[in-house]
Amino acid sequence: MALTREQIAMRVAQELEDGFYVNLGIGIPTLVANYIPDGVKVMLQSENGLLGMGQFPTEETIDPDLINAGKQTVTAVTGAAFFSSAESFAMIRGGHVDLTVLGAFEVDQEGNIASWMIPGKLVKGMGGAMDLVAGAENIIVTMTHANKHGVSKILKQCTLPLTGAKCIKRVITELALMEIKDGAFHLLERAPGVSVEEIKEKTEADLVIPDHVPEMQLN
Amino acid sequence: MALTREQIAMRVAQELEDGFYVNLGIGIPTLVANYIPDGVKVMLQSENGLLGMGQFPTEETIDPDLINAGKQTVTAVTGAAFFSSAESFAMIRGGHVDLTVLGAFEVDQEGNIASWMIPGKLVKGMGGAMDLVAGAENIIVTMTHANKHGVSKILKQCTLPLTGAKCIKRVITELALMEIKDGAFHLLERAPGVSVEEIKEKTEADLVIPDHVPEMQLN
Amino acid sequence: MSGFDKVVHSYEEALEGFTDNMTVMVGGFGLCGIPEGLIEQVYKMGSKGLTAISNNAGVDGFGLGKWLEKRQISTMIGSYVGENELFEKLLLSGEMEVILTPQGTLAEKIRAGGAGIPAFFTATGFGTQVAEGKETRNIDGRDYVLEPSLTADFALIKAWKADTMGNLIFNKTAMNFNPMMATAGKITVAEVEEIVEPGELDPNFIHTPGIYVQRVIKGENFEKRIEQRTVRS
Amino acid sequence: MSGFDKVVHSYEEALEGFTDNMTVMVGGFGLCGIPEGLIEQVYKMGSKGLTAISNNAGVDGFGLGKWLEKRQISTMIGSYVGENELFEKLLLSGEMEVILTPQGTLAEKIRAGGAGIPAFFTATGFGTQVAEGKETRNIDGRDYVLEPSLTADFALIKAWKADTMGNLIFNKTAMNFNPMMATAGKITVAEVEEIVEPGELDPNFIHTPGIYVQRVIKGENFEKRIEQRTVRS
Repeated sequence: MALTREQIAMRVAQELEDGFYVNLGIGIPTLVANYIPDGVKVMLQSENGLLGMGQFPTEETIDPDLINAGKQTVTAVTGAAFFSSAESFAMIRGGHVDLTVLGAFEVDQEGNIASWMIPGKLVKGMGGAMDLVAGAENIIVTMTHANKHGVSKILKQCTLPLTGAKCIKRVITELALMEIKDGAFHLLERAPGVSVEEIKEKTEADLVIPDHVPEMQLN
Repeated sequence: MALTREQIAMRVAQELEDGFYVNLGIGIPTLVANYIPDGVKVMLQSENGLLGMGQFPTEETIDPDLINAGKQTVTAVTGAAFFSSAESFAMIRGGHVDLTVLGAFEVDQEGNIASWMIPGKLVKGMGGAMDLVAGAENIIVTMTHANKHGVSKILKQCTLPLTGAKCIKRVITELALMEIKDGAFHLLERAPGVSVEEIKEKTEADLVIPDHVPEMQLN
Repeated sequence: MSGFDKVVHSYEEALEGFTDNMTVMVGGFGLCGIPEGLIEQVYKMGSKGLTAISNNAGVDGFGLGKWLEKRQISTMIGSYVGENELFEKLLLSGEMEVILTPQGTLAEKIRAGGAGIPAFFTATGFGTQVAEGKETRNIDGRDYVLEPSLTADFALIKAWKADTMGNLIFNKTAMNFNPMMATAGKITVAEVEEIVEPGELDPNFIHTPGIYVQRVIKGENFEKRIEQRTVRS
Repeated sequence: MSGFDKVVHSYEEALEGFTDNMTVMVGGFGLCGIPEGLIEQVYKMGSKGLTAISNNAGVDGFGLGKWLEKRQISTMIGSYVGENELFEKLLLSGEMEVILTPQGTLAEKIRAGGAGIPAFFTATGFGTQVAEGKETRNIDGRDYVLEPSLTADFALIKAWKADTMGNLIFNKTAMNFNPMMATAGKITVAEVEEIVEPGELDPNFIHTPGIYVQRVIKGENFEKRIEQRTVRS
């Protein structure tokens, strides 16, 4: 069975380590905050200028001056700090954020990522995504393996304008967890009940498949 | 009569305008603060991280955490702000300080200034001086016209390592107020009772002398 | 302190000298921390041919979205179009020039402009459209793009509190681009929620020292519209 | 918050992993805002071959002056020698390599190091010894020098208060180089006067967010020596 959005987030959350400063992008990455393992504490960075993002506010505590990078009203946890966008991206660009999780339209086996525009159709702007992929040592991309027509988004070479070049090492889709190295995707885990064959079929990129591909453990 | 240090400071103080943010270097420039004209308010910037430097403290209010760029204990005026050295030099380099007053060993008719080392003899380090001369639009150099042997320090070309190139426009010595333009010093004012001849004699640089050179008004 | 009293009492006075074809920075991230009254005043004035530097261009009908309506902006420098349909339309049609700039690079270009740094290298955008036509360089094994700084004729910013000397503090994430823009405007105008006397703001915790601020105006009616009202379930 | 408790309880622990030949930044301007206990500990350890980055090198017998005494520094990067006789002697004799760097350039190089900017242009030092051997460039009619950034294996800084998560605030001009150095050390150790619980420092007025700080130690005895005791007459 392909993973749900929540299950993708659950799998990503297993990558969190106690004491990590983490930036979660919009969409599935945001859901990761709901599945932080017991005993693990992380501080969430929001690139508009907040370290220590908390949960959504109540109707009573909503504050228009306190939003996240997705422009959602949020709260700040105990020990949080507010700062300017320049300071925020100094943190990101300077490699101080331990882990970044973000979505993508396409990734390829060179580690390139495309996530910010579809020429002639959609221009969202890159926002902070280019800075995040350039600044983080440790990036996880969450995305769907193929589009609704079954066309793979795990590619030999990205077709859309890039967000970053040679920066992605780890991708989690509804079907698989893959690592990019030496110019190929390496299949590390498959979604429970999903066959290696299906993953292979939906992957346009070169895919290195070890003898044994364990199923993800989602607890 | 050649000006005293205090009189040089008095003359410099006449250049202050209401609302100016001013950086005063160590030595004679520091004395300028004592002669700010009536009706003129200025805010003094100290490059270690203070905007709004006040007078020296009393024995009771002395605070080791509150010093100026000369490492002297000072106070802060109402409306002051403290900040980091990076922010302080962002102000300076970014041209936000209206006037800088600093000392020098030598200046020359190209607007070069030497103030931070005498090879083989004296190395004080440049501290913030190179930033100040590069950042300010408006710089006044206060210095003695010649050394104790009568050797001019107002030169065709500086002999000592430079602090800044082509950045000085105005020099006030114990003898004269001069402007540097078009590759020469222009004599604008002379100290009361000092002859144009004496200034000429003690100036190695090309000196443009107008028909009438007024005496400084020190009130 | 006469020379340091930066307070103006009308939006007209706040924007004196603001003309067509100027470059203007506008603080805010989305609709959070935007100088609402100053934006409205420029809208009223109908200034044209503006180069606007702002992370976003508001939403349809609010914030810089209003300048878009009147086609006041000829060049927009920002990082995010998002769900602003008119912005996207003007961009795709080419009616407005748009220079999309990564958010962190935008913030740093503005800081650099205010700090007298004319250009700096950054890894952000290397290998992407953003680097096209720009100098690149490999430094210690990594590839970087050279980015020039940004300054503006006017910076229109929003702060929480000001003293009359222009010292500013911001509130929470309404800070965003405002402090850097304050440093990069030839004339910086701060629209604030409250003006206090000098000395009331702790000098140890000033976000923007008054040296960067030329005019301060107390905002009349901050709407503080929320883009994504999200509450706990 | 286990993973975010940065407090260490001895200077040994604060400097764990500090070895000979490392690059170390030390906060402070003159003797104001220096991490006295951390400096003393490195002195006790006798580490050699250090590259020290600090605006000054203390005074004879105090602050970094003590490292000079033991010849612990092989390369000193700073802006000011001043009245430190031993510093001047080691410089003139060539016994210690000294890279004199303008104060603002030094501050910016450190900030850049922490912010992932590998190099930037500045007008400071153009046409002087400081620019020798460096790339220069005319941009829009002005001449600039390209300056590479600085980072360090350890940054030893002094703050006023920390919470246990490493959020820091500084006091008055004891801030100086400390915030930038906090960002530029692989391991940043903050020696502070007081440690408080998370939440006690106002999140709106944190000078250095905890993400930059790996270890926090409460200083035992700050001497806070004054270099130029000046009082009103």
